[in-house]
Amino acid sequence: MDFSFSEEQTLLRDSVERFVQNDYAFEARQKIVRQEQGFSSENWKTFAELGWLGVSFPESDGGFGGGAIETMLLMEQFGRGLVVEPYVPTVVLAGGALKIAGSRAQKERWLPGIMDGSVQGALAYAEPQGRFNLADLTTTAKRDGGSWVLNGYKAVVLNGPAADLLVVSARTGGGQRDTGGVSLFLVPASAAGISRRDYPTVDALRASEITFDNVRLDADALLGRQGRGLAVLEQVVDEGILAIGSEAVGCMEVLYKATVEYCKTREQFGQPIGKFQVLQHRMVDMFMEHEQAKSLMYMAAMRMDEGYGPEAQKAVSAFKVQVGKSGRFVGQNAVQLHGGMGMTDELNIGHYFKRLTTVDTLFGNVDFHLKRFGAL
Amino acid sequence: MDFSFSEEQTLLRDSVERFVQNDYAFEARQKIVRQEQGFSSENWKTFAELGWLGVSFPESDGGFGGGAIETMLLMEQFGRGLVVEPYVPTVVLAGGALKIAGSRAQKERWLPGIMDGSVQGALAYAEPQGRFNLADLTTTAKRDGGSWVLNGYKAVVLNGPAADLLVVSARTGGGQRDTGGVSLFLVPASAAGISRRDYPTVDALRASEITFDNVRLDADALLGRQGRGLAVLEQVVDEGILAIGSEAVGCMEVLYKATVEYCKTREQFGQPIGKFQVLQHRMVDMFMEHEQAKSLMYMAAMRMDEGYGPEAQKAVSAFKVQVGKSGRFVGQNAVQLHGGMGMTDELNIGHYFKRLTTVDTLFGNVDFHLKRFGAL
Amino acid sequence: MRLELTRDEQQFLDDIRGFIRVYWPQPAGAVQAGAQRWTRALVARGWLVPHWPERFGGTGWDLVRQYLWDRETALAGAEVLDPIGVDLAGPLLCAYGTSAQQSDWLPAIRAATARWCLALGEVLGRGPEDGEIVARTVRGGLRLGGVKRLVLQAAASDHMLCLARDGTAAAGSGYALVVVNLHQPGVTIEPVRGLDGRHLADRVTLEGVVLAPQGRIGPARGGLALAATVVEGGRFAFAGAARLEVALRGLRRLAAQVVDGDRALADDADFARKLADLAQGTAAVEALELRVLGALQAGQPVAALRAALRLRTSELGARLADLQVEALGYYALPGPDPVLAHNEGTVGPDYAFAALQGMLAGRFRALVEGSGEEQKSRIAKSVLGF
Amino acid sequence: MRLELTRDEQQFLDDIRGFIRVYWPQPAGAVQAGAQRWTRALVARGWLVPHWPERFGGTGWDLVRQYLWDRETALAGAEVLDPIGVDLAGPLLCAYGTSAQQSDWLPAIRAATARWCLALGEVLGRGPEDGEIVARTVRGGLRLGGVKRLVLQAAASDHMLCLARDGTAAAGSGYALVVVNLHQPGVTIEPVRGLDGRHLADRVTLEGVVLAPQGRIGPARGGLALAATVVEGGRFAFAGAARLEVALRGLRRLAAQVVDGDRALADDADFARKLADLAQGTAAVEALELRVLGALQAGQPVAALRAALRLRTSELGARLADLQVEALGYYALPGPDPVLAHNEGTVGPDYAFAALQGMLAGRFRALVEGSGEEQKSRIAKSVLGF
Repeated sequence: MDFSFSEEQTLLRDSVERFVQNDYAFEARQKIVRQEQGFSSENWKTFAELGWLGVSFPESDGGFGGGAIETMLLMEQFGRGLVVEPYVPTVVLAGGALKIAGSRAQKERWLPGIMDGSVQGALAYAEPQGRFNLADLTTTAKRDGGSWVLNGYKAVVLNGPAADLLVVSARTGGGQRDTGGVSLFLVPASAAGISRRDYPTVDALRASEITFDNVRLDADALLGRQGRGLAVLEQVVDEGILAIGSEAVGCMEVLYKATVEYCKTREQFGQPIGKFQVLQHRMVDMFMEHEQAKSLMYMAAMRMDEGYGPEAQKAVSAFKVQVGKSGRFVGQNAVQLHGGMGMTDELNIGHYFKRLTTVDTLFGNVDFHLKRFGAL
Repeated sequence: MDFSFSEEQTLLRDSVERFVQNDYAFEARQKIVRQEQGFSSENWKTFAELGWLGVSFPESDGGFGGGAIETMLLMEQFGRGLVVEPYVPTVVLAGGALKIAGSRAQKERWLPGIMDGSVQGALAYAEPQGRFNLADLTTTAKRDGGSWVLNGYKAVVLNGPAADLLVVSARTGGGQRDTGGVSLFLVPASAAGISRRDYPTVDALRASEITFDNVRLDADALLGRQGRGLAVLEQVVDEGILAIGSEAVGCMEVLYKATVEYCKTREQFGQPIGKFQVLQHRMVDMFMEHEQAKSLMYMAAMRMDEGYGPEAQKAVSAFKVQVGKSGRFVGQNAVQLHGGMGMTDELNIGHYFKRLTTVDTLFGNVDFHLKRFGAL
Repeated sequence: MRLELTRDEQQFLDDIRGFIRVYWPQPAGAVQAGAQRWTRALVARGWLVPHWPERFGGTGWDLVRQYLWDRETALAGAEVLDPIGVDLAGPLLCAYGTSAQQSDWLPAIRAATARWCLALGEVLGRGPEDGEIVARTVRGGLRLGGVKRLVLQAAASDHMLCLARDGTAAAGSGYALVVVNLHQPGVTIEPVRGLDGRHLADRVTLEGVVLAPQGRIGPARGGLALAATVVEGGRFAFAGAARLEVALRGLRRLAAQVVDGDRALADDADFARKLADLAQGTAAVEALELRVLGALQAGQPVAALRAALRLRTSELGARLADLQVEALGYYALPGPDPVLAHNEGTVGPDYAFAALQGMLAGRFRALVEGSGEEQKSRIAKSVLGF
Repeated sequence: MRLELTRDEQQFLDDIRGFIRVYWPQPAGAVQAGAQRWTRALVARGWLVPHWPERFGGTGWDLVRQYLWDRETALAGAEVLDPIGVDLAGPLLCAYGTSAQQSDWLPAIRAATARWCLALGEVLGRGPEDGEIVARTVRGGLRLGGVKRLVLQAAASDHMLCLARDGTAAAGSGYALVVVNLHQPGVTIEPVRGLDGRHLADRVTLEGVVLAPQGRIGPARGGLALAATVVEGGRFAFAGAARLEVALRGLRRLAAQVVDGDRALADDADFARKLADLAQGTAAVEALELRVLGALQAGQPVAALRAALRLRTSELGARLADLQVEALGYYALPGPDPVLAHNEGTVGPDYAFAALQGMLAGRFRALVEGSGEEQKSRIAKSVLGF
């Protein structure tokens, strides 16, 4: 048992922290999200140059050999800056799926581009009728001679507008909600038969509704084994949860500290509003929520690095439950203690609150993960 | 719409309030509960003399023609004094069952005794396997010639030790949890084949586990129509809920006021502990919980008096949910704000807390009634 | 004690239901358009200001009728154009205005020809971000300066009711309650965008604005107490439970539409419990409202019950709005689109984006209505005697 | 960062598990009897006070080993006879005692031949009902008088560690930390019954009790700060999560036994959710404990994490105990029976009455450990800088 970070890990965290502090002020971020693309290509180039896009890939694949802990450290800092660049869709989700299940050829085709920043990715997994059940799929892939034909609809695909590579879950067998019969496919976004409806999300990211209409794919588009895609998808999503959960922990830290600062300095009728004991205790609660989420974040990352299995799944669900609860508590109270201004577009506070709201939903909310945790 | 009490109602409430204030100090009450019988026969005689035992029976049955509102007013005051005399089992439950479903002959046999104080009653309805489901019965009554033969086991029968008359639910048909096939019986406690295990409850009342072993009953022991007893039982239990809920509202009033008083007067390090803003706000929460419970109490009583049906059932369940939640909150916080002494046998506070805990359980807890409320 | 209506009360209820059905038809279009038609109908019928004293145009309805009116209009979702004028400024002027003020302003409110907005954050425990108006005596008259950062509906209003602090008084004291004509020189009104990217409120800036001679209501330094009266002690509208019921109905409809695997979300045990819990809370609010009605009938004080009601109502409202968002799942994510020029409308089921907007609007309203802490401190003082 | 144990750590874990299996066998009898046997075994093995400095008899285990020891013994439910002496008084004496005090008292704790109790309510934000000991100088020596109303285990103890206020000092100041020999004249110990009707704690009354010359620990007026150190800064026992896990296991067993219609209560959706919620909370407590361990390893401050841990642990413990009672349904009602002479034992399933007792005991422990408010005020000051 040892809970210290390696020197490399500390260096990584420090470098991301520096970037966020120096190059990602709230005003700069707001300028970025008001552009059509919704993220900065320049920043993305910087991420590639600093090696962040390759940090979680094995050295054998050309990466730096990091794991869940590295992703966690990076995402926590991203959360503090409300970084909108699509690290999670591209590196953690699309890249993660390749890392887990890709053949040598598939990896060689896509990973270098992901790591050098030239390829954007997305995971198209959710469907309107499925809520949070990864296995509930009406999208189908059928063999037709040497190729696959994909038909269906995917909802709220984050980074859909920019993605070059879509990792798509589809049924190759089984009933609509069976755990077997799910397969994953690597789909170039430029393939014929794909149509997109792009839009911004409430937290200023970009997403798409995507329709697949007889999209014809080569045989090597199949990622991993046919009909066994659900296990891969689950693992990728759990890595995604660790990533966005860590981001949320960063958000909470900013919010509780900003609230403390605000309450210490702003006066009402001649005394700082932080003098009120009930408000102090509320902020202590916010502090405690952040600490609990952070502690479960470490647990989840360590379990994921120990090897993927029920222990890791359980730790991830426990973490996600906490992120949902704590995020809601910290977000709502930060907004409330900042008064009406917390609800305006001008102040950063409300934007952190919105991000915490969407993180609660992504990959399954509190109810969903509490049930999963209880059943594991 | 009119929310004022009649003159008779005001007089009733005032007379009960006076009794509790003058003749039911906490020490006197504690003396009573330490006796074997667990309640005072003298007090019971007073109740009869003051007409309280007949207040909720129709004038045609020799009562005073009151209804749910009268029971509510009386029980709320009883709650303030933690009165242990078995008003609910005898008058509200056993008496209530007779009032609703009794034949003229049955009423003539039992009601005068209940009203003049010479007869004690109890409702034997709960069974260990049934939790809060009134229809879940393994106790059976079988016809044998002109009589009934009763077999089974009833749990936690309040006032069991003193009861002369037991109103017992039993299956005369149907499966273990069917809504049809439930019948009620009037069983003299002295009948052959009844054995009791008596005990005090945590809140200092008396109860019994009762076994019926081939208890032979006359044909006229059947109360109401054969196989249709569940509707009667539900109504009786809803009247019981209104009664013990009102009692709980009285308990909460005492607790929140005593806590405010305590916090105003007791000093810690030279200042009254009530100076602390968080404690003040906690007490405001206690006050609000009491007010909500009280408001729903009025609603439930008015609905019950309008006529028994789904509206009344819904109002009673809404009230019971509130009593459970508010009672827990007020009780726990009263104990906590009184410090360790709230947990001792010496101070009255903890005894109110215990009563609120058992009221939450009796006739179905928060979960049970929230489901019933949602389904109605 | 009885809930049943008398025959006369029942007749009244039938009448107002008929009126509402005609002038606020259920499947109403845009609320703003509906509000105009509705307000005109109320003016014509003489029902815009039923709760005002009769000599100023009130209807003289008794409390039960006022209760029924409030509840039925809230259940229908009917909204007048200028609730601030009708419910707050009007009654305030009736009670504390000079007869000159009354004849200057009341007719226009009653006729729905002038609109009012409100900036009394000082009495609501709102933070300093709310801003402050300061009054200075210049050449015999009062000049107002300062900013109010979040004023609802200011851009659509003619008058603003706010507190002005005497520039020579100590911080937190010396407030006068004043009426500012928003159409005069020195008044700047700029929109403030909310978290949903849409118009949330306005920033009102005053620079050297002349206060009209009859612009002050009540005593020179008694503004804070008077404003508190407006906010706390104004007429009680029996609308909270009805609004919650309407929102709950909407949430139920939503949960019945959202698919969760092989069933509707409404059939999920967790979600069903949350719905039942909110419905029970709403029942408690309705019961509290009837207690207030009873207390008013009996001439008893209602401040504590009102405060309790307000706290519970806004708590439940916030939870309801949160649940709307929760119910949507992934379709809570699509946002408004000021960026992608080629898009039309929002994405996902048509009920989706409205939910987040509702959630944010609800939270904002709760903030504008004052913090729970402030209200609890007030109850601790006035009811518990701390 | 890794959770895996090294080979040595794994070996240690196997060793202590073996030891525990032998001396605290799972299906243990009465806890009190078990505690005696267990304590004797620990004395013999030299493991009663592993966390003391080695020169006073500690084992010199590193933090991971201390963690494993705490956790495993807590999981087994093993209890020493005198936890106050071992965990609080002992370490206090090691750090702040004079060498005379150390040689007077430490050996007896180590050998489990003397027992200690504690009455430091003053630092725990306990109400005034806790009582107070006042010291007066009489003929050159100090005489103690006063009452401590709720002292756990006083009747079974030899020494009481408490605060004595200088009678000439102002209220709330002038405290000395003192050790009172409970076997001397002037000491009266009476039992206090709890809500379950059983022995809860003791009332300790001192009248003209002579304080031994070496009876004071630390400076004459520095008792309050020193006591706070004992309570707040004493050794951290990694036992909270394990205790919650044990209680949760018990609750799960209970819920599986309780019949609810055609299934077990554990299969009811509402109850299952509550169980999962508690398990998730317990996971958070375990994660927080590991953070504390990590911070201690790195030499970082842990006060804030400890405070958070304590709050969460006692919150969850209280909820767990409440759920035990809730699970029982009607069988939560049968009480203890000091009244009905002809009865034997309690009524209902044998797990029933224990649950209410557990609930009450848990609440009492939480009260004795200090109010959540006090701890939050402390965090607000020390961590948030208010």
